[in-house]
Formats: sequence, C-alpha cells, structure tokens
Amino acid sequence: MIEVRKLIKRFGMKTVLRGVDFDVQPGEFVALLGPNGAGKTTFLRILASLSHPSLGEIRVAGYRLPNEAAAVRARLGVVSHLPLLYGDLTAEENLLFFGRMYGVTKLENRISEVLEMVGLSARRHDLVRTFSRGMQQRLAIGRAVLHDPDVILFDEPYTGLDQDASSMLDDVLKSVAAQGRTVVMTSHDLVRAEDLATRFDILSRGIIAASATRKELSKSNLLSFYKEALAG
Amino acid sequence: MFLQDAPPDTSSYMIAGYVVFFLVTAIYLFSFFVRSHNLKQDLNALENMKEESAPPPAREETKAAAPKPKAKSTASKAKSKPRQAKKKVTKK
Amino acid sequence: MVTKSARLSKSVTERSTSPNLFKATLAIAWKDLTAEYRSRELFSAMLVFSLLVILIFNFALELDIKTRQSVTSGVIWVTFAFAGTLGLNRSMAVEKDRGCLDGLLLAPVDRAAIYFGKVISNLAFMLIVEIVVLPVYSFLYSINLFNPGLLAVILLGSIGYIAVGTLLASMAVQTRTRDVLLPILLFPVAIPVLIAAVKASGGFLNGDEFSMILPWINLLIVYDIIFVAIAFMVFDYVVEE
Amino acid sequence: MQPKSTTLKILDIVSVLLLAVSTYLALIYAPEEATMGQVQRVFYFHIATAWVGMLGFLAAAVAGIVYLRAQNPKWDIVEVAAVEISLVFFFITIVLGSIWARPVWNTWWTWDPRLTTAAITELIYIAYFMLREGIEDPDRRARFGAVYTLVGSLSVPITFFSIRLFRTIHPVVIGSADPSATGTFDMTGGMQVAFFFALFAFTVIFIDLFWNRIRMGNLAAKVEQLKLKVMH
Repeated sequence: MIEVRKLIKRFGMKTVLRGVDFDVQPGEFVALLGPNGAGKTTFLRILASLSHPSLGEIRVAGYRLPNEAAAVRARLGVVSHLPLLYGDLTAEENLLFFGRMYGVTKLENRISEVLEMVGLSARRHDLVRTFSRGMQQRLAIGRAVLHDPDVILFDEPYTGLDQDASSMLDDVLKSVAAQGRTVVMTSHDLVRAEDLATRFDILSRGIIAASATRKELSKSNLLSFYKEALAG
Repeated sequence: MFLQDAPPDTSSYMIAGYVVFFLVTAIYLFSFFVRSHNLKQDLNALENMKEESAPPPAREETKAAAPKPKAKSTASKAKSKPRQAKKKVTKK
Repeated sequence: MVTKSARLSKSVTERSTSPNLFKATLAIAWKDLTAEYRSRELFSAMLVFSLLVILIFNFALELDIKTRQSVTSGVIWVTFAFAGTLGLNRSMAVEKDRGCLDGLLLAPVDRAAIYFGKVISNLAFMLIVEIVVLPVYSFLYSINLFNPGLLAVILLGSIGYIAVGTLLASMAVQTRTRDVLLPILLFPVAIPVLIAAVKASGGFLNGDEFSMILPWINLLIVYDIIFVAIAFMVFDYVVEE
Repeated sequence: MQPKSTTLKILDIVSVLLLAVSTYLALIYAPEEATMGQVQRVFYFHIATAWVGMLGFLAAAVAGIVYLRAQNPKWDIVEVAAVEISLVFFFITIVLGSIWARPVWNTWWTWDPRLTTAAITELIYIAYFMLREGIEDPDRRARFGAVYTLVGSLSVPITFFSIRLFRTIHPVVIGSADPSATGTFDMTGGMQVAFFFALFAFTVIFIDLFWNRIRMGNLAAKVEQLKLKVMH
C-alpha cells in the first residue's frame, strides 16, 4: 500500500531524511516513533504529498509521488495536530466543503454516517469554533475518512488532548482501523501506540533505525526496543 | 536660454552626473570586495575547523562519533548570511 | 459513546471522483463567503477602513465643488486599493494561521482551483465594500456615481488588482514580515491598474466621449488577462513546498 | 573555491579599459551639443546604464523562469546577481536622468514615461530583495524570488505604456522622434561614435560584473554548506 525507497529530503543544505526505506501492507497500523527533529513530520508531509521529496521513490495507494499526486490525494486522509477545520463554519458545513473538494458522491448521508462514527451527530449545526480540542480532533478524523480513503496518516493526533478526549480518540482510531484501512501514525505516546499499532518503526537521525511487528515485540516491551534503536 | 549664440554653460551638471556615476560604481565595487573578502575569510576559517574536527587519516566523513567541535566558529565576522548591500534610493 | 459503526464495505460508498476545477473553485469561494458571513470580521474591517480613508481625504483635500469633481476617481481608487490590501492580507492569513492551507492542498484538486477560489472570494469582499462605499461617497459629496461605465471600470480594475494581489498575498503571508510586505510587493506592480482605473473612472465621471476612455479600458483588460494567466501558471510554486 | 579563471581576469582588465575609453569619448571626443551645452554628455552614460539595467532585469526574469522549471539553485544565484547589478545601474540611470533634466527642463523630476517607469522598476526590485529577506528556507526564497521577478518584469512594459498613455514630454532621440518634446537633438558623427561605444563598453562591463557576482554567489553558497557541516 505504501512503498518508500531511499527517500532523501533536504531543506537548503540541511538533510533531514537521509535515505528512508519504508513498506506498509494494506490494513497494517504502523506507529512511527522517534525523538523530535528526527524528521517524522517531514516524512509524513512527503507521504501526504504536501512536500516534494528531494530524492527517492514513493508509491502511496498504488500511485507515484509527486507525479500522480492528485490520484494519491483522492485515496489519502490526513489528521495532524492542527485540526485543519474552519472555526466559522458548522461541523456539517466543514464536511460539506471537504466533501465537495474530494468529490464525494451521496455527500448528505455520508456526512451523517461520519458524524455518527465520531460521535458528533448532536453537534452537527454548531460552529466548530465552539468545539473542545478533543471534539475538533474527532471531527478532523471524520473529515479524513469522509472520502473513504485507503490510507490514513495521523501526525501526533494526541497532542494537547486531555485524558478522556484521548480515550475517546482511541475508540475512533480503533473503529477506523477496524474498517481495514492502512494507517501510519506518528506519536510521542509509546503507551497509546503500543495498544493500537500492529507494527512499530523507529525514525531517528533521518533514517528508519529499527522496525518490529507486535509479535516480534511480545518478549521485550516497546520502551526498551525504542531505547535500543535510538542508541544504535 | 537660446539668446546667447554660445551654448549655455551647463558643464557643472555634466560634472555632477559623472561624479555620481563614478561614486555609486565605486561604492558598489567596494561593497562587492568587502563581501567577497569576508566570504573568503569565512571559508578559510571553516576549512581549518573542518581539518581540526576530523584529523583521522580517512579523509571522508567517518561514521566514528567524531567529537563535535565545541569551539564557537572562530571566523572573525562569521555573518550568518552575507548582508546584501542595500541600495538606498536617494531621490532628490 | 461511539456506536458500533456499520462495517463500511468499500462498495457502499462509490469511489469518490476527483471534482473538476470549476466545482472545487466554487466550493472554496462558498467556504470563504460563508465563513466571512458568520464572522464579518474581514468585511467590517475593510468597510470602516474605507470610510475613514474617505474622511481623511475630505479634510486633506478640502476643495471647492469643481476640483472635487476631478479628484473623486483618485480618492475612491486609493480607498479601494488600501481596503483591498487589508482584505487580501486577512483572507490569506486566516488560511495560513490555522494550517488550513494544508487542508486545501490535500484535496485532489488542481492548485489553480485554490487560486481562483481565493480570487473570487477576495473579489467578492472588495466589491461588497465598493457597493457600500460608493453610495456613501456620493451622499457625502453629492456626486452621482451611478453611471454604468464607472461601475464597469471599477469591476475591471478590481479584478486586475485582486488577481495580482491574491498571488502576492499568498507569498507575503509565508514570509516573516507578512502584511507589511504585501503593499510593498503589490503597489509597484499594480500601478498600471490604478492609473488606468483612475483615468477611465474620471473619464466616465466627467462624461468624456467613449473613444477617449477606450484605450484605458483596453489596457485594463490586457492587464487582467496577462496577470490572471501568469498567476494561474505560477501559483503551484507559491503554495507547494 | 578555484581561483579566478584567466578569462575572467582578462575580462576585468578589458572592462576597466573600455570604461576609460568610453569616458574619454563621452567627455572629450564627442562634440559639444549646441543648444544644451556640456550636460548633454551625461546622455551617453545615462542611456548605457539604462540599457544594462534592462538587460540585467531581463536576465533575472529568464533565470527565474529557468529556476521554476528546474529548481536548480544555481539559477537562483544567477537571478540575484542580475537583479543586484541592475539595481545599481538603474539607480545611476535615474539620477543621471534627473541631473540632465535639471538644466534642460529646469525641474529635477518629471513624471514622464521613461523616468517614472525606471523609478517604479527600481522600487519593484527593492521589494524583490525585501521579499527575499523575509524568508528563511532557501528553496522557498528562491521560488518566491523567481515568481516575483516574473511578475515584476511583466509589469514594467505595461507600466511604461500606461504612463506614456498618461502623457509624455521625454525627448525621444532615436526612433519616433516627437519634435514637440524639448531637449531633442540630432546625433552628429562624433556623438554617435561615443554613444554606440558606450553601449558596447557597458555591455562588456555588465557581463564582467555579472560573472564575478555569480562566482561570489557560489562562494556564499559553499560557505553556507560548510557552516552547516561543521556546526552540526
């Protein structure tokens, strides 16, 4: 579903990604972990076709980036720590807008379905400005799945969420994963990542330092695996 | 202006014109040399620093955790970016 | 809390088709206008600003009736230019600050749709301000501003100004100095529009015959076409990373 | 940084010589103009610097277009070099123009098409440098610079026509001479020699400056790269 070969990204002279190889099969839920500045967000932005790679081969949902970007974007949903929603529009209007931008057919009941899924049907006609951080994040997930994408990218979705908002977000993430979509999530929160993801990749100093599936990890816990990879 | 037969004496303006030309050109060339001089200085300073921080025989960047050069860059005026000589447009 | 969502098999929701340029442009324009209708923050700022500028001109150019006649087109166009800059800055800043620009870039739609969507909404804001300012101006100075030629010139001039302004605003908003930079970038490039618009508006106000005004209108049209085309071609480079 | 190539050294010397010769021609060799007197001699350098300025802005626009297509930083350096040199030359053109205007039209400044367009062009490219100063990321700075030179260089001709349409009193020496404009004069043999020689000399001087400035741009890029490598 996602194939990345020798991805290099330079900002001016600074090389942020030094040759990343990354493969994700359909339906996998990969947690991408790593310290700040390791290039997690940059990597995700390249996968999301928001940033051009300097060098390297990338295929998402079967299409090459950056040439077939439009095709990739139609099959890709992105949730970042910024909600990417318009505060002056109601929940429904936000979904209406993004639905039109993605050319979603039968938009009306698709919106009801999605609002139902993220538990915001009651707040359908309220301005997003009045939503709590947690509710905005769930609506953002609603927006990300509106056009029924094959791949969803989460960039630090738990940032700034309190306890119960995070647990609500867990349920939504579980239901998204349950729909057989492929998910890549970057996060600082090892605990959350541990019970959600099926595979853990560690990105440090611009390359994938280590990768292990949930089964391989059964012996040692995620924290020691994480520390080991960083030390390496 | 056209009364006298000899052409009007406007040489003072001519002199002013050419003075302006040579002055502005000189200023630009001067700023040009200052900038390239500084750059050359930065270059040498950085190249020495590179020698100091990576003395092992292998010339290219070795994976060994070479000690990070703690010394602040010693280049005399290591400007982060060469200041563009700003052209002040002084219109009379 | 989250009801067990029905298993959304892929067949239920047909594969979404990427929308054509036109639909996406309208969607963006609709979004901007609805959001602005809700908050009205941009529109009120532009309106109050314009009225203040007219007030200042009134005292600055304290003139008798006759000269005021010729200065009108200059005053209204300076007012529109400044209000337009204010509007352009705000509308692009709103997009950038909440990261919503990424939201637009994620849509499987040509970047030109974003540009045209923004041009339409910015143009709409400017026209609304103009529609309010003109009657106020004609009320204050008892000059009849309702001749069709003048309104056509105002439309043409605004299109050119906004077409270049939107492109430059999307660049200015991504720099450190932000809204200070937009006027500096925009005014020297927008001079042909301002000259042509002022002369053409003046021509219509003084009732010169059409052949005198035509060259200015042609110039406006040429300017609009060239800069919409250029902005359309280079907009990708301004928003893409 | 390899030392200055010999051809460049030769070009430097040739430029200085050409400047000296064209100064001699303009100040001494060319006959004195009957109606305006000595100030007319400013004309040779006024037109030569204007010609070089326009040449530079054109080169910058072309470099901008090439950069946008190829995203190769080399063209960005060429563009900055061209704009910088043209800014200096165009500034001189404007000042010489107004010095010449003082005795002939007895005002320092006249709002006629060429002088005004020159001033506006100068403002456009000062805005160009202010735009570049406001951006950190080198790639974005280069892209925005290229876009603005394109927009700027397109607006110059239109600005010129709109002002000419506005009104014109600038003497047209070559091409469609407008007899009514005061200050026109016919170029006798001697003047033509000085005139065309100045044009040729300044073109060579421009190329020399341009080449040197590009070398300096490359040097600056190299220092920047080394700085990043050593500092990390």
